[in-house]
Amino acid sequence: MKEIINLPVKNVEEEEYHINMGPQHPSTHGVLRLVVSLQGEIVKNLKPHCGYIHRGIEKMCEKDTYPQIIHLTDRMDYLSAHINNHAVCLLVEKALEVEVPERVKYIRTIVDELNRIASHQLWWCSFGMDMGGLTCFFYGLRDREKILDIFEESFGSRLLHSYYTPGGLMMDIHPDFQKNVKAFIKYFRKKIKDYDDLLTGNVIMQLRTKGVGILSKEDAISYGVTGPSGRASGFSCDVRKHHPYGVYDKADFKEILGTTGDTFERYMMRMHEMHESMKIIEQLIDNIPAGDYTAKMKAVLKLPAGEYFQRVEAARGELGVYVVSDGNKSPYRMKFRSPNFSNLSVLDHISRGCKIADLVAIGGSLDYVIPDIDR
Amino acid sequence: MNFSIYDFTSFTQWIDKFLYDNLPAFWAVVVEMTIIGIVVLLFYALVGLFLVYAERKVCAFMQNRVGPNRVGPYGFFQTIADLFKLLMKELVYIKNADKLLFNIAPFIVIIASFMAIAAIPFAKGLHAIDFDIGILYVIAVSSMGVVGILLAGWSSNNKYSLIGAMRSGAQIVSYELSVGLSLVTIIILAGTMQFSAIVEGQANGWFIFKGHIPAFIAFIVFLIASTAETNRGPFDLAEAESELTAGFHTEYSGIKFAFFFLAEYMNMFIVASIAATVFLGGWMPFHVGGWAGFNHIMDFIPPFIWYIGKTFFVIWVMMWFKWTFPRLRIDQLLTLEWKYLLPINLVNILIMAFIVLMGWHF
Amino acid sequence: MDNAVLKERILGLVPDAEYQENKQFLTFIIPPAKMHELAFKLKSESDLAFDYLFCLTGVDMVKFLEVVYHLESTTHQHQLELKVRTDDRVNGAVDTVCDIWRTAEFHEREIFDLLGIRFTNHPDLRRLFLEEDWIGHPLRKDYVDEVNIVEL
Amino acid sequence: MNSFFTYFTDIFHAVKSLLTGMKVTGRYFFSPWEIVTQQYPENRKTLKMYDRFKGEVIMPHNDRNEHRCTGCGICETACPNGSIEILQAKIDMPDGKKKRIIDQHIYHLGMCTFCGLCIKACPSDALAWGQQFEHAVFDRSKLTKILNQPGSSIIKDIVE
Repeated sequence: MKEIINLPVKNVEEEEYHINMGPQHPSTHGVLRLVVSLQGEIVKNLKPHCGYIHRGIEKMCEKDTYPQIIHLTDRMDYLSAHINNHAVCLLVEKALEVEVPERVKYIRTIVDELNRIASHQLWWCSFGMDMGGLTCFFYGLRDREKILDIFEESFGSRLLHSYYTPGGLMMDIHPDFQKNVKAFIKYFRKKIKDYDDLLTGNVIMQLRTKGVGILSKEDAISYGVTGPSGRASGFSCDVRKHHPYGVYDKADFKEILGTTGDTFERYMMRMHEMHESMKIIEQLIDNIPAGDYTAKMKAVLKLPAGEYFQRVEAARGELGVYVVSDGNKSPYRMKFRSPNFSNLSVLDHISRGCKIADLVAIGGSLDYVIPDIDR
Repeated sequence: MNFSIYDFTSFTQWIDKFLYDNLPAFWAVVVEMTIIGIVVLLFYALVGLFLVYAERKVCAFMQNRVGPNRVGPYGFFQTIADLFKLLMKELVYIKNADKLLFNIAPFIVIIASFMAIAAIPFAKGLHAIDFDIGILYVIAVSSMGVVGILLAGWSSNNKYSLIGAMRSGAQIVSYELSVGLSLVTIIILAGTMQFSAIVEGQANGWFIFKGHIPAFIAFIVFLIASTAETNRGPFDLAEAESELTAGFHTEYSGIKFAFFFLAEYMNMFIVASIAATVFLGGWMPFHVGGWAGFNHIMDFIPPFIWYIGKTFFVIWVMMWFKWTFPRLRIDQLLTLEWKYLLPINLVNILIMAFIVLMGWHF
Repeated sequence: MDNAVLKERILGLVPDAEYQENKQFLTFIIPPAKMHELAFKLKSESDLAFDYLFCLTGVDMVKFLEVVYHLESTTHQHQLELKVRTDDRVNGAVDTVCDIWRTAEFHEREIFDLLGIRFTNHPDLRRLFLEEDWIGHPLRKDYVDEVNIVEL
Repeated sequence: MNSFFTYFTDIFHAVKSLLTGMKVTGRYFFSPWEIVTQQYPENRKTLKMYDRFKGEVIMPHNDRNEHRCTGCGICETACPNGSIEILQAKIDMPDGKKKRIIDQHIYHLGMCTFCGLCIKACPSDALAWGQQFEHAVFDRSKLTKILNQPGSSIIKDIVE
């Protein structure tokens, strides 16, 4: 009898078990593996395991010349390929002290914003799908297709463009570019109402996202969560405002800051940002000055020895490029401070104590792109 | 025999009489059951295949797509091709799974929906059994399916499956209440639980119109609750492909997966039939009081068409739900049932009882 | 706070910090032992308030390994670059700053993984991208891998 | 009492928001002319890619089977992935000198990232983008192409 009484009483309520979300899981948007400790449906903690798509881009850059690096940055955050390229181009231009023509600056800014809208559209698709509303996926892709068509007409490809080169652009924009962009803005202003009707206003979606995964402003800054996710917490981190590049200083747009920092706020930030991007494009599209599409560049680009840093606002947050040059035609060390990498690190912190369904919603609202995390 | 497409009673009675005249009683029953079995099986397979096709087409049109269009005209034979694919697929056996329960589970799910179909009247005189407690029987039998889902989730030895099965259990147990109570509202109005009598009671007007607002509320509640009971979106928490990959049927493959798949669509068909029978007048045509000519034209359409049309309308509404709404979370799902649907339902029954008591219904 | 004042302020905090000429940022090389203390002061003192670590990276300079911190203050909008160097290529270690800036946790794991710089007091110093049994640190200049690195 | 009313207003707003969503999908269900999908293999005949579409790298030849490639190898060095290999040959010129010309311009389509650096770098405009995009083959070796056609020669007016 004694032994039975002395048996340790195992509290079933407190028992934890682990599941592997990923590497092949529908809601991790790629090959990310999250080891989630669960108690029933409640997430106790999670550990991200990265590296399933690590290609060593930073190492590859050490062998490539600066124009060649462009095609690698395309493949980091493939949804905002232009913006990644912009960072490298700006860095090289800054190091070489090259002044690019105004036309190039205008085109780059417009294309960046188009790319941002396309990226947010895809985020909206996948967020809707994470929430279980599969129809969102098709509406978002339908409208993204219009942007990709514009891209294809001008740059020849739909996803990975390699359009910017250090010093300018690969080729001039297509003669129909301005007309098509204006047509797209008119079209998308109509269609974005569908987005609001279908998902934003939906009571199920609001119930599932409001008050879920709250990230305070202090934590957002400390974790380095930037982009729409950071701004939802009230962290003013828009590089376009604080360290303007391109012609963002000539455009009139608002940096919208959230207050609550929950999943719904992160959702709303991106919806607002699509409107702001359209505003920027509308202001610039008619004012593209005539001129050359590239500055005069040397055949072989050699950055003076030293170190350079360039920050741009990618669709998911702040992208930093850090280069240590030893005066050769390829960088000595190239580091990409990718927004998704920092945004992922906060996932464990904000998803503790929520349910599996919430974890999926939070992951969707942080909008991570795995190749950008792994690089 | 005078056979007509408006009344199958004489037809079924003729078969019955023919069998009993020519065979001993025992064999007559056996042959009769076999015929019914084969007919139900065929019907089941046809409706299942058609519903899969319909779902794919409906969701495609809602999503600005064309949907399946490769096999046959407008892709009509796509599901048949899929069926052959599923039949030929390897059945994967899971290590450390409870083999017996793992294999039984899909059958339990599919048998539950088979049994429910027996009591549903497709047209006048066209039903396998006409119980006097038909509604009770259908509710009882259709809720057996959850046992299969629970077993499937548990025996798969997969954590995703287990979470899915547990969610499904909690969900079906609670939504069963709302389904039952919303039907009780109509039972009060109809005064019977026999399907044929319920349909006959709607000869002079469907219950959804006869019962004023309470009947309409009961219809809405029934639609929501039955969508939840069939594990369909926005209540598809048991599968929840973005959270649990495929939920309780993660580990199933080939024809066993097809059983779950088919059962889901048949359950949808069954609840839609019940909704059509109880609320929308079953095989009764649509009549407007005073419009004799219009009513005559409506009478001309065979009852079977009326029944199928109404059922498919309800199914279409359920598909519309699925392809519009995001998924609920498990706690919100239970909140919806216990804090909204159940109290509304109870008040609704009281009002309905009061209306019937005072004789205010049509 | 402009760079000249900031320079005096940093030198006041760490007198043996070495100022380095840099066009873009105010740059200091900090002795490894003083880094954590300085980091804590940079974050907590209200006139500095460097609360945002926007980049943390490691560089293999062959002679030494270097950890580079890029800091920004979200209140005062001033920026700072700090460098910490270690000569030891095998056991070179730097104090972690992930208790001060949480984002450093992942970045330090990445640096440990790819450059092999250890961070003392780090809560979870494991390889981040590569497998646990990977030999070597790929971003080092002396890393050789004849299988995976294709020379063109 | 207040919470009693919010209970009902909540239900009202919830139902309203759900109906707004259903209106969107319902509208698209009944407007099949808004379908956006392309019927790909069927529309092959009418499918026209944009002029600048980057399908593959080609070397345009004129009708006398002449191309503009001098075999200088700049594209080979410009390519970040090593997807271009130039094999040179030496021929004897009439004046007794030896001249390097292109023997084979090998293009590994499977390694190409379509960055366009080779086309940009080419000093004699010998390379261009092709419109072909159906690259699927059963054997990887078929993706290695020789861009200069057999028996082709360089256009006379190109000077190195």
